[in-house]
Amino acid sequence: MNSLFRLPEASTHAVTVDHIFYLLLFLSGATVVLVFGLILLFAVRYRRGSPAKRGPMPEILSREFEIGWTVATLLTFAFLFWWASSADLSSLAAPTGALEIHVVAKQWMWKTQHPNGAREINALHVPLDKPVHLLMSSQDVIHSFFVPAFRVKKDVLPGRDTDIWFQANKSGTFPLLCAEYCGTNHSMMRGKIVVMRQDDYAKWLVQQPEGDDLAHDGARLFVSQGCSGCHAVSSNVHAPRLAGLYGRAVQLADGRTVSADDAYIRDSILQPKRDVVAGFEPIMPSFKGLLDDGEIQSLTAYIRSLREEQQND
Amino acid sequence: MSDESALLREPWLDFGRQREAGKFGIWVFLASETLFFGALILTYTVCRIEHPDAFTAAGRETNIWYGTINTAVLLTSSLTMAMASQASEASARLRRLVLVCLMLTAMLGLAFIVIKGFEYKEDIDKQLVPGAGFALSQPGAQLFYGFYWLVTGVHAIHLSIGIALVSRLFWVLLRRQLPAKDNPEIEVTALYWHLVDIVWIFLYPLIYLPGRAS
Amino acid sequence: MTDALLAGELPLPPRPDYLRHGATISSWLATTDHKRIAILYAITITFFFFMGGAAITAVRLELFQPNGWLLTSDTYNKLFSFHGIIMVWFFLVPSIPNTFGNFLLPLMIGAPDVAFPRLNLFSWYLTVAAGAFTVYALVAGGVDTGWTFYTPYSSMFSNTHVFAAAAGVFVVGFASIATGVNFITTTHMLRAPGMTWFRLPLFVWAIYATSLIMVLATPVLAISLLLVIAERVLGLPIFDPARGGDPILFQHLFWFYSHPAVYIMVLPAMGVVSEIIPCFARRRIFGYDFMVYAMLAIAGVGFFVWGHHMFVSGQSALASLVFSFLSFIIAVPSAIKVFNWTASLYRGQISFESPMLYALGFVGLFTTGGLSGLFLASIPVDIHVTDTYFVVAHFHYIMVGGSVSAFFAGLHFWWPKVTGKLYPESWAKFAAILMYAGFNMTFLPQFFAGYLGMPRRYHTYPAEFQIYNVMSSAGAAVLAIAYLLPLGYLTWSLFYGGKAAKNPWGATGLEWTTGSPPPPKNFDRQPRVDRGPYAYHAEGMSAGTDPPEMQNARETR
Amino acid sequence: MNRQGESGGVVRHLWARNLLIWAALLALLVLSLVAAYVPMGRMTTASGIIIAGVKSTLVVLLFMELASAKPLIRIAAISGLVFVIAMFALTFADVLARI
Repeated sequence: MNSLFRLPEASTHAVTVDHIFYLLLFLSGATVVLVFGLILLFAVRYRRGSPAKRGPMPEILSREFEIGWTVATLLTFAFLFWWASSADLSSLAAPTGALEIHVVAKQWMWKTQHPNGAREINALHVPLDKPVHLLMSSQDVIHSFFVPAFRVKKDVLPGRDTDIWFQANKSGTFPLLCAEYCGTNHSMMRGKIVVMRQDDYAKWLVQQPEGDDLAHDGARLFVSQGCSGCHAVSSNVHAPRLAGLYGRAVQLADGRTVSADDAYIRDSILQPKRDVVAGFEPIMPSFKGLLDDGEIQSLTAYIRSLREEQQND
Repeated sequence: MSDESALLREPWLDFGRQREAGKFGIWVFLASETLFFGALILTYTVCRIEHPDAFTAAGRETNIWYGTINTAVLLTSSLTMAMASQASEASARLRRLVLVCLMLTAMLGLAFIVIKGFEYKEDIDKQLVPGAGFALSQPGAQLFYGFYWLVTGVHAIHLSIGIALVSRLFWVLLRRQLPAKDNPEIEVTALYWHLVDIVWIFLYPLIYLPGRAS
Repeated sequence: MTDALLAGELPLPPRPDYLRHGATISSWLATTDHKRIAILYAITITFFFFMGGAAITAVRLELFQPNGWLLTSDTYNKLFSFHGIIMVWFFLVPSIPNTFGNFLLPLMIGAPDVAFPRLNLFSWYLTVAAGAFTVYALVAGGVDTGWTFYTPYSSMFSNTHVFAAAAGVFVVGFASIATGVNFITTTHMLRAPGMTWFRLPLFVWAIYATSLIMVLATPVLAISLLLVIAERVLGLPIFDPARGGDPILFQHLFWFYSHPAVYIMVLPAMGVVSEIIPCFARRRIFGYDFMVYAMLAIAGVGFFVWGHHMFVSGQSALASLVFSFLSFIIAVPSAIKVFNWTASLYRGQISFESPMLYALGFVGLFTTGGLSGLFLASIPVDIHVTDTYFVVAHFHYIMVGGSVSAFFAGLHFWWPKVTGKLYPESWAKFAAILMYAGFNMTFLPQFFAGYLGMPRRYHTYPAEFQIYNVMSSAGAAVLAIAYLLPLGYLTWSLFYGGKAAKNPWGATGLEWTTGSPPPPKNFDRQPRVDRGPYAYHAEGMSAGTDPPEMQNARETR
Repeated sequence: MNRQGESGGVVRHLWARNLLIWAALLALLVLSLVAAYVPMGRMTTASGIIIAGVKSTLVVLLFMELASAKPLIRIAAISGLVFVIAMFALTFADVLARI
């Protein structure tokens, strides 16, 4: 499916990366030609006993010459750094309104879950021309989510969330690979990304068996794990309310302000004493060891859904 | 001159040069040790940044008296070690002082290890060994004790090497196999000893002082 | 020491050279002569080189087919891990510093030995003991973490012999530190009268810069492995995510050593090449002082670029930017060196003996490898190609194309000095050309496979990459022959080779002023130095045409 | 030359100098112990580290005689510190900026 020398550019990001790649390729090629050419030229012209002129060295080959090529390489590299880094920075944050999909990696499979709860294993269907934001965590060792056709890759860590986003611009099926060595069947930890037209994706999504909606899962956990005992509106315990929390800036007791994103919610569940909200006592127990990564994702999704209810009110 | 020729080693022609090289060599090695313990302390620092509360709570569980007394013991051993080194440089007539100071240094080092042993015993009784049945519940507290056992263990190994070096030196000098005056081994051993002391000086506030003020 | 004292003043009657000065086993195993220790190292690393080579031969055979026709996944994983661990710590790191460095450093600065001869021997014993640990790990069933020992896989999940392998690497680290301390002190304290810092041959500078890295980076490797061992064996939590640990921290510690370690491997290679090119071009090295500053810059800045191994690891965007910038910066001194070697050929009297062929091969492969490094320094491109065969190709160009080529260059250049024997030159030329060709056949296809998305450490792989793997494996067969050839003809030369003169290449440098092989204390008289290195011709002139004896005017007085 | 008296003077001088340093070290130890019990927020932690820095500076300069050592030795001693600082700084560029 790949041609021998070209990899499909199937995302908006891939186009940017390839531009930098080709410029680097051109510069490297030119340098190779220059260096190898000079070596060959000198090797032939100044071979031992050749009649080429020797004598005193020309004035130009002096310290200025050396400083000259030092500065030239430095400037070239500074330019390359600037270009590559600005491309990196501009694609750092996922655009708002991106489709959020959860990815859980474990030895040796990929589990993905769509916002409506549809689950897939070693596969991911995504709509064309729509940004997709992946929230990823691992249940065991470090894995790496790698889609060559999109030029994206990110390690998937245990105990911490990482994320990437992409916007596919070609429909088709592309390989998904694990790029961080993760044990025996590392090379079998492969899957496919299927890019579909947006209406096809919508159709595909409703055809999926009714998966548990993440947020509904989370709502159940919210009660069964006892979160609601303190955080529910009706509770008597003095605990922060969670409706409308997601995405807001939160004032903390020590004066800092943080944004209530996925990482913050995760931390607050696992290490509640770390970021105490201003005006509250640090009384919440840690849920470390009581909740696995999937459950934390469900709870996070539930808390996120409370934001939407708030907006509807 | 006879002292110097007894101390001269291959490939040196000049004793002063040899001594300088020994001193320079051990300082280069100490720079290496700085990175060794620096990396350990970096590990501690990163974990503490990620779990500040767990670390203060865990630090409170250490026995500050053992820690403080041991710090004083090591500081005193540095005094006797420095005395031995400086006396060997000062005069050939101070051989006896050198010997006494070396012996005191080794004994203070041993005292440190013994006190540390009592402390370990207490820590085990208080279930401060990471793993099942660990005494503290905060996530991250186990990291503190993971670091605690590792770094005090590594330090104790360094100190034991120091004690062995000092004892050997004491024995060699006592039996007059080598002269004490200007003996480069004394200087080199002393520099190593002081480094082990400095490592402990930094470990003291990291291990024993967190969480006392609340 | 009375010998040494006398040697400064009186001419001594001819004595046996260092190889014939004592023939018992203990005269070798208890020797403190840096030249004999160099030979001990040479034998040790040759053993490890072919051991690591055997492991990768099986891997390359396996990769002929995409579906795992020969080995199980576990065996495959253990073989590439073993290859990496052995080649990095038991071949590449000690290769040039501990053999040529040991042999030549005292000779080049006009000293009778290194500063701490017994420490030098101790360091060899540590290397052997460490090698025994690591080989035990293989014999007992292998280790499958890769040479990088990433947590939490290595500390909690792998059920192979991680402890033995990590302990081996831990111990060899101390050998490295001991060697580094020794070389630094030697360079500072034992230079012959008149041998000022800017009269040092570039090889000495390279070994000095390498030693700085060994001393300052290796302890951090020791700590990172100690932490893995503590977590794995003692159950002390450090990186365990379930107990709040941070697996990324391991990567910071590991790469704080392992990136500078790349320069431990390549700086000595640069030193070797900087000796050989002037000799066969009959030219002073172009821009000597820039070469020195470039090496020191590489050694220093090399400590600050480790995070470019971690662009996809989840480290902060700020850290990635800083590390990317510094990685571009460190490419500058490397580029300067390539330009200077090239310029050193200008107006030379170039002859193409086998050491020169290897050295020119080094320049070509190092240039290619270095340029591919630019791709890895720019974040968006690195994100795509990291952990793929592109990276595999890149670091093999630097380490195998660079360091191993230079190792062979040095081996052929100093072989007459070390053994006193001449090897068959036409075989050597053939091997040099074969090695260059075989190397490119093996690793050039891997750039393509990597860019197209073939991840490294894959036992089975998507079928579309097969063509590249077949090309690569075929090249590896050529490369294997090219590595075995010198083993054959160099061994042959030990028994049947002609006797080498003091200075067969007409090279400058103090090592060529003493016998081949040198006497036990290196010089019969204390050398005195009155000029800079590479005086193949007068200052400001181009290539000398004098016969070698005239050019090598740095005779001992 | 009055050897007995001279060496006695030397000994007295050595003890006086080193006991003074030792006393300062112990005083600093007590100070850091006391400071640890005073609630000053982040300054409490900082005080412990700063006092440890002062103590080790005393040991390095006076017990290890770096104050009177040759420049080469001083460079060797400082080089370790420089690279430790670099290691901390660049790791913090990740850890502190991650959140």
